[in-house]
Amino acid sequence: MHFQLTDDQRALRDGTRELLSGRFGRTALRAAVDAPTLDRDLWKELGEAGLFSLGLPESAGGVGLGLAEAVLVFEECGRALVPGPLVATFLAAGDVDGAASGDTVVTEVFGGLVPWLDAADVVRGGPRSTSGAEALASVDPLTPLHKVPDAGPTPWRATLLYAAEQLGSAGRTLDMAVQHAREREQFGQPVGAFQAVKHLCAEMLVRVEVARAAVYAAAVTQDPAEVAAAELLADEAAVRGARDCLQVHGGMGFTWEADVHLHLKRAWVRAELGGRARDAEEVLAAAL
Amino acid sequence: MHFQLTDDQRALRDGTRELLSGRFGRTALRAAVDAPTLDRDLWKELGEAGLFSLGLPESAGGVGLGLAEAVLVFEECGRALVPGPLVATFLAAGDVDGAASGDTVVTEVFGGLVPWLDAADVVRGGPRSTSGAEALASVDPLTPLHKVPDAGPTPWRATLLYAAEQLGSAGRTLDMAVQHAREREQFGQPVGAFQAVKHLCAEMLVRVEVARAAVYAAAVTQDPAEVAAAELLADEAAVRGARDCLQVHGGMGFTWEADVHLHLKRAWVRAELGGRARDAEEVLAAAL
Amino acid sequence: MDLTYTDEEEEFRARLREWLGGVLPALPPKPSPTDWPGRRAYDTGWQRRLYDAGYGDVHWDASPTTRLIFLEETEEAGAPYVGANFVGLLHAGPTIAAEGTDAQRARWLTPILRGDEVWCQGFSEPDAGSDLASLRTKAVRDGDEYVISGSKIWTSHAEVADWCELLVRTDATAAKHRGISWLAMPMDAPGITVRPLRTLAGSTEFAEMFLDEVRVPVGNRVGDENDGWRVTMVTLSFERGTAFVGEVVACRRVLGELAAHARKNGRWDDAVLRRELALLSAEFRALWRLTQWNVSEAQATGGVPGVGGSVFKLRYSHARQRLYDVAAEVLGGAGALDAAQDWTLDRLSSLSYTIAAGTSQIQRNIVAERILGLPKSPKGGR
Amino acid sequence: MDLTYTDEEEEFRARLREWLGGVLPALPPKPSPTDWPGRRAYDTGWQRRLYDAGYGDVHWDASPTTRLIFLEETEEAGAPYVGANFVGLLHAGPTIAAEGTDAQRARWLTPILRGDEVWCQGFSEPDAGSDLASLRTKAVRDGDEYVISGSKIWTSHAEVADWCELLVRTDATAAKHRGISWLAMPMDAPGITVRPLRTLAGSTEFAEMFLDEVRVPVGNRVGDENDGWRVTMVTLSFERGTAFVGEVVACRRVLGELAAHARKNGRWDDAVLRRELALLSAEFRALWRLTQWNVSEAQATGGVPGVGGSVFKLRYSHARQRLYDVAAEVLGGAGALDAAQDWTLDRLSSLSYTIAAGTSQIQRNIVAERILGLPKSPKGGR
Repeated sequence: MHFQLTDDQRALRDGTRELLSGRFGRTALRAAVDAPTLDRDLWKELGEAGLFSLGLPESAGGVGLGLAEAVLVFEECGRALVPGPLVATFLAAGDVDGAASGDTVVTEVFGGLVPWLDAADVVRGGPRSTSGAEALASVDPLTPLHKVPDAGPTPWRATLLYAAEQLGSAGRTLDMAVQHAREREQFGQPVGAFQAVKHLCAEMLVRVEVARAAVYAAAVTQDPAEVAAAELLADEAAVRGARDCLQVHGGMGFTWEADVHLHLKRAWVRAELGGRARDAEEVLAAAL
Repeated sequence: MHFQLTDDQRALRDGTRELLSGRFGRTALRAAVDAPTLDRDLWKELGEAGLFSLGLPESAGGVGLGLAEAVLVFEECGRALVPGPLVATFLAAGDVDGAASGDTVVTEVFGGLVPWLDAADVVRGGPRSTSGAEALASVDPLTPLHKVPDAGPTPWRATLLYAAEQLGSAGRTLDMAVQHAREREQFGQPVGAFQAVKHLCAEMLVRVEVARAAVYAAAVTQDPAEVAAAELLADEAAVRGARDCLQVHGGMGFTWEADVHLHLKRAWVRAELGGRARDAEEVLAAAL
Repeated sequence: MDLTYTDEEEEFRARLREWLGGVLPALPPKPSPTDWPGRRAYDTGWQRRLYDAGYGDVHWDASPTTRLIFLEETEEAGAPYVGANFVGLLHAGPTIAAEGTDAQRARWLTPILRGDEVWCQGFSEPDAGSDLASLRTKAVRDGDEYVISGSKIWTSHAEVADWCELLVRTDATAAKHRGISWLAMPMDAPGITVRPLRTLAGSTEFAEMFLDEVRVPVGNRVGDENDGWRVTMVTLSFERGTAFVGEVVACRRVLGELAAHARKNGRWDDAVLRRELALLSAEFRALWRLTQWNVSEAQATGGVPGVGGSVFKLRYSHARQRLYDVAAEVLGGAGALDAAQDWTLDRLSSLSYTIAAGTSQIQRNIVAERILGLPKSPKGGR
Repeated sequence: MDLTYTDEEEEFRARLREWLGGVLPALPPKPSPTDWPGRRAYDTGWQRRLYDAGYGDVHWDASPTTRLIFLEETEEAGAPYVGANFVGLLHAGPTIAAEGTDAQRARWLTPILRGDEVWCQGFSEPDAGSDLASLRTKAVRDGDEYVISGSKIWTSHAEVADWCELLVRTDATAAKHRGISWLAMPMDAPGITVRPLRTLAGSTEFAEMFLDEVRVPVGNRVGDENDGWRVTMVTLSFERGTAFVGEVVACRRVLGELAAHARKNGRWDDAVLRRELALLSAEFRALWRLTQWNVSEAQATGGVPGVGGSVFKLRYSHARQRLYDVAAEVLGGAGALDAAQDWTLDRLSSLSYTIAAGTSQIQRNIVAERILGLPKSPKGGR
């Protein structure tokens, strides 16, 4: 047993983070918010970097990595709030031409919702035709949504990858909260010196670390109950993390300019796309 | 509308508190813990003070007061942790000879449980005979319990009076926590100067005040949904109040010598006797 | 403990209800949220109607119970909110009434009550945050004028206000609470720039305000120079007693709507969700009773509310957030993510409740120190 | 990220499991909780069996993963707990091993591993509480002895211990962390009075210890004079990595029993309760994985655990309390109030988890300051 990242995994995570911070840093993120169309150049670059193909065997142009590696990469995408139907395209790699390379944008129906329908080349899952899909005024400025009547359960691999994104987002809002708490002064000292703020941040970290153990373990074991646990804990870490981050930021956290709302809204979206909480709870209950 | 205590109500509350602190102060409480038998002298004195009869018309030897006054008196009993089947005896006054005066000790079956069965002269509610009642190793040293198979719902007046006791207990554990926080020094200052302790105490107060509004209003309106709300909020205030009080006390709160566990255990007992939380929730849901 | 209303109060309620029944259907349509002149006209028009019908001063002169009834009835009838009149009616007006000179009262009060003039609030500053008293907007005396420079934030209705109640630092050397003054600043004075501030809900009901050597007559100062903090605190606490009456009534209505919606879409059968709704029902029932308790107390003590407002705000702000989280569960799936749903926007705006007007952390300090008498932390322990 | 065990580890597990299967049925019956000599004999007898079978030093010499397997298997097999050997095996022993002289190691270590000598811990004091370093038990040098007076609290097994690892103040003038020394005190020294301390669960597994001019040879000091705080901290953090392995395994077993019980008594049909059980299942699954994560990290860094122990303890102590609250719900009514139920006693004892060995408040400070690097509060802000 060695339940730690290998050197290769560490390098993959660091490389992904570096790629994304260069290619989709804060300026790009805010530009995407102002003009929320799918950036196909970025998509192609992600494909070239192997983001969609990493699970494919080398014979199919991939690198033959497993779900554990996918989870690390999706965690980074969650941190960076990369927009687009990443999960669906990843899952389509190998099945849909061009998905692995980033040439084809694939979306999928998850829980009666279709993210990025208009931008996608291929739609999978759900009803045969999405011609009756109804556009939603999506709460998340970075995720256009349509709804379709048919709402099958989300496939477990998608659940796991969304959980990985939630984990990344939770880690990022923790970092944002801590940075703000170190820098912002009130009553003559950094707000992070106040025990109330300190303890909010400490509980955020605890939620992140617990969710991390659950998500990584689910990727390794691929056990349905472990996936369900990962989903619930990662959703909680992301949603409550964003809210606590907002609270630590005070009034500034309530502005459109602060990034924290982007994390919260996306966390809400992922929580729906990743599968219903009640279903995950019943999976866990049944396994008891 | 004047949703405040009248002068008479204030006098009743203060008088009851004075009576109980004289007659059942800390020394008497700890003596009762060491020898948990029902003190019939105390019972008689409570009867003489009008505790059981206050709701009866003057023609029946009472003072013709209402449930609002009863709630104030039971709140004080909860503060002082007065042992014995107070609720059952109060509800029996007028129906059972000697209950009003404190000469007869009456208990009642609530939720399949009978408090103080061996000490009682009369048992009401539940199955015809309590000969099959099974003694329980009661978690509360001040409430002997038997269980009987038949578990009808607790009558709403009993629910309300137990909620009033819970409210009193919550108020008392708040006072205990605040006193400890003012006096106990750690790291060179009173622990109450630490924000974490301060905020625990503040939330305790908030729960007490919210429960108080609910309990008093339920006594005035006698509306089933308001009684259900009072039950839930008072149970929460008492149980969480005792636990937070324990936390504020640190290790000393974990000892038998500290009174805090007596409040917690009694709060657990009252929560069961006062009616099932799930039933109260369904009453509230149905009223929506 | 009496929850029935007096005959007089019931008559007031009946009269008001009847009047509302007559006047509301005749109101013009609600303007769009981004139409600031339209919103001003709508809100001040409503205030003028209230004034003409004798309800204009209900926030000032009526007893707390009467005010409670007024707020309960107008909310239940779906009457317009106080809107653009908020600062004038509930902050600046009461401050001027309590602390102003006769001339100041004569100049400013009636226009507020008649809906002729709109006020905005210039208290918060970007660098001050929760530590309001550390504000830095500077006012330098020049003859019989103050010359003011600095910036303010979270100013509602700044675009259409006639006046701004402004807190400025008139003595930079004094302790932070001691060098502040309260001024009435005309919003057409040169040097004022207003820039809308977008919230996370996408709305722009707040603004930033930049002041560049704005000149305000010394005669516009209410209260003594450097006494502005006390002047302000009187008003802020004055407003607490009944501040949330309408909102609690509204939350109870929303809760009923949620239950109806859940019964229709089948989520009602989910016992976990039903439980959440039940607990919220207990919560808002109790908060309504707590409101009546606080109002009765204010009535008994002559209108001076205690720190009970902090207790209420602490619990209410979290309950409101839970309410709209549960709303998202009731809507479920697509509905929970649909920004076209009112409940989604309310969910977003509820996020400010644990921050605005004193964060929950600050409220807990207040409750612990002022009600429970726990020791003030030394510098660093707040 | 590898959750499979090496062949070597699997062999260790299989061998251990087989040995446990043989030895456990032959154990004497468990003594009553109040029979202290009986408990000592039972616990040390078990340690002697472990020692003879080659498992005596698993807490010291084995790799973190081997220790994890040992704790997992013994818990699952229902083997005795470390019990009276706790302080010797997990606190005093490792301290002496790391900081003692050759002579000290020779004198004290083997008797611990063989179950010949029992140690207790004299760290906590009534007036110190969370601020352990403010301890006041005084040791005055008199020739080659220390003369010790003061009182200790929360001392387990004091009634039957041979030795006490004692923290004393040897320099009253130094800063509080700088004047402390670590001593091995023989429990038969004159001047020691042990008084059982009753917990809220009614049990007496802890004691108070009063020291009245107890004389201890200077040669019993481990580490330098006044360096006892550092000596102690090394051991305390050493123990954190795998401290809760057995408990997490036990909690998962209890959770399964709760589900089985709920299925039998019908409460399983209550969706709200089923949800609570499901969330606890997610919780303890994750805590088990977090344990494996921490153990793997300790293995990689040579056995030095980080502050990750605080993260684990924070979450685990609250999860354990929730577990037994839910147990009360599963039992329901009379069952929830029945002190004859193991789950009721476990519920009571779980209340100490957020307090003992550093309150949750202290743990949050540690996490915030040492992991997140948030500023240390000035005096008053802790």
